[in-house]
Amino acid sequence: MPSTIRVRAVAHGESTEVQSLIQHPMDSGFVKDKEGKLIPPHYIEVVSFECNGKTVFTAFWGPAVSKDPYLKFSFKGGRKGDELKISWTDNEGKSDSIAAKIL
Amino acid sequence: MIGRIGSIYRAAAAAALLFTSLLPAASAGPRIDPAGDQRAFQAYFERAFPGVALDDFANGPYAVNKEMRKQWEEIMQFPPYDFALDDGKRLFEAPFKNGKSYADCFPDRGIGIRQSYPYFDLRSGEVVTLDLAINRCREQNGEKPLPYEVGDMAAIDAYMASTSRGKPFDIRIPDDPRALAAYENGKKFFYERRGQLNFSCASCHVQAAGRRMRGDILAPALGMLASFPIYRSDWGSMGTVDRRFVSCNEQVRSLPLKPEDEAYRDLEYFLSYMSNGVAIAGPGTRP
Amino acid sequence: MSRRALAVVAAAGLAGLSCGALAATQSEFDAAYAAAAQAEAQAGALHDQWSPTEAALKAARQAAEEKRYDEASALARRAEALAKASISQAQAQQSLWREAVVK
Amino acid sequence: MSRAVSSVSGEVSAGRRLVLHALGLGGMAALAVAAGLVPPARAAEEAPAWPKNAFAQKDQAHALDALYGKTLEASDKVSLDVPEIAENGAVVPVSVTTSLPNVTSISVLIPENPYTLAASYRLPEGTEPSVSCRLKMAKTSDVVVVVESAGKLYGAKKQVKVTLGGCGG
Repeated sequence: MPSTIRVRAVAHGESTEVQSLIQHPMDSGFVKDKEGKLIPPHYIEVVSFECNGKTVFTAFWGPAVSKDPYLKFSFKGGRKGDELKISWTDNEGKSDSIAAKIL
Repeated sequence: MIGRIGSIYRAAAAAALLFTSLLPAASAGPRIDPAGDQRAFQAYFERAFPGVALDDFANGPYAVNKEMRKQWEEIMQFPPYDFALDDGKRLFEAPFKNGKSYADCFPDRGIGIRQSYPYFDLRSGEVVTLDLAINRCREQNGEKPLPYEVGDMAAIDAYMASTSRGKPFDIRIPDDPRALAAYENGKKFFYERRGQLNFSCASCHVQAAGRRMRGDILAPALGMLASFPIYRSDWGSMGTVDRRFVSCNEQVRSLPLKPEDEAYRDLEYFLSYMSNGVAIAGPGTRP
Repeated sequence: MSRRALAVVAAAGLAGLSCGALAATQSEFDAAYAAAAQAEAQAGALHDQWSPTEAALKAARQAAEEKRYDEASALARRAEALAKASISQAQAQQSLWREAVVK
Repeated sequence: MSRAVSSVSGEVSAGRRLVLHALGLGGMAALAVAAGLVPPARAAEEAPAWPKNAFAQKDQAHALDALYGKTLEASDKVSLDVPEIAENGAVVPVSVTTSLPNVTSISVLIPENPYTLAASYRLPEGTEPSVSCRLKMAKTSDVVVVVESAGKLYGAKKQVKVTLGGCGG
């Protein structure tokens, strides 16, 4: 199974820019399916980013975050070749994680 | 039924053409002149959107509206079709049960060939789109055809388009009455008003191109297919050219045809030929 | 859409209203439905079926199955009017489309 | 470019009125913290939990109260970049950045959505006070961003028009 997480982390001098895309329906709970039944809410609640064992960013999301959510931020302290670990958990208790090298 | 009628129309057009070629002086309907049509078509859009480079027309509404372009540039920092692109590469490279693969069915092993589709197959006398060729490849190798509009087909398309980025559309119309008739049939489908709302493809994508229709900016028809398949936010998923044709027909309250219906293939042939010279930019994103 | 087509739609609407006052029978429905289906087939042959026509035919069949023949007959007449309008459109477009071509 | 990065000028004063008005409850809570009646928020190293209560609130005042319990003031040091007209309400790109120091969190609220709080980000020391994401908007609404800097809250807002889609492309 391919990972649900895509990440691009690039070091520019002191700062590392991180962009990620996660494959997730992010169902709001307000949309109906073809039979007219409400699709229950299903969304990522927490995404955390760790570099060298330290949390560098935490996202708390609700159902208003778009399908296949995107995120961009930057942090200081990462170097080329360092490992960035990303993990998410959703409201149904599902989760995924990935480790990526900073470019 | 529709396909058969399309054939009848085309047979008639082919006969008319044959008739005119036998009797050059006779005026048996307007001459079919794809090259002349293409020049006029491209000139129309160049006049309508001065300053938009030919290749940029592949980007549809983003080429002609600054506000939309800025949002698009943000979305393209990490485009939502990335997942489909990876799926498509995996599917394209996976061997069939008989050990062969898609690469064995296509020229240049399927890499960098998107710009040449659809083409007119002189042996079978019909327009062959990339999606039709993908399914024929599957069937020749004992695999079931894929559904046309979404899913794996869109993913394989996405991968094949991505290997062809930057290559200009290079659609050929052979000097054959059947090919010219297919072209003319596609052109007719494009300009004919249909559906309860009485719109043609051209009503929106030629006459009203670049204008706002409800929340959307209507894409110019020139270059429109160069960025397919597309991830549409409105769909929340990928879609092929067929999906777009079907949804366009539905929107004007016309009963859509079946994907890969002869009329849709002819339409794709016409539209792609009109865009010759526009570089492939697929997969793309749209609102 | 041609004026003639619009007139057909309007006339059929009126017919639907006036006939609604009398209780329709199954044979009346069958005749109305056959006429509508025939017109729709002709529209199909001209490459120009309308989705509202299909919807009206489907609703007519449903109403007839439930023995609501007044409603079923009115729906069939509506479908026939729509199909005839689409035929008029398609016939007019056989030559009109050339006027729209970019030159 | 037909849109400007916010958040100076008249728009801010309107934003301030709205936000301050909406924050009656938050103000009380902030006073309680200031008076030492309530312990200060989480320790720095503790992994924060998903703020369930804040995400369940249907109006801005209650969401902010549940999330921060502090008053908000408008600031021209908070920049919010959103489209004037969303190409599709399902995917509205939102970028926030600020020149304020010691930023510990950035939150985005959409008052016209069924639940106001859309996203809340926690920024440890060393993380730059800037974030981009894509959010859903049910209809035309303000987008309100809140930046927590040195324990205080600063905000900016901007309206995004959401029209019916599904026709073009």
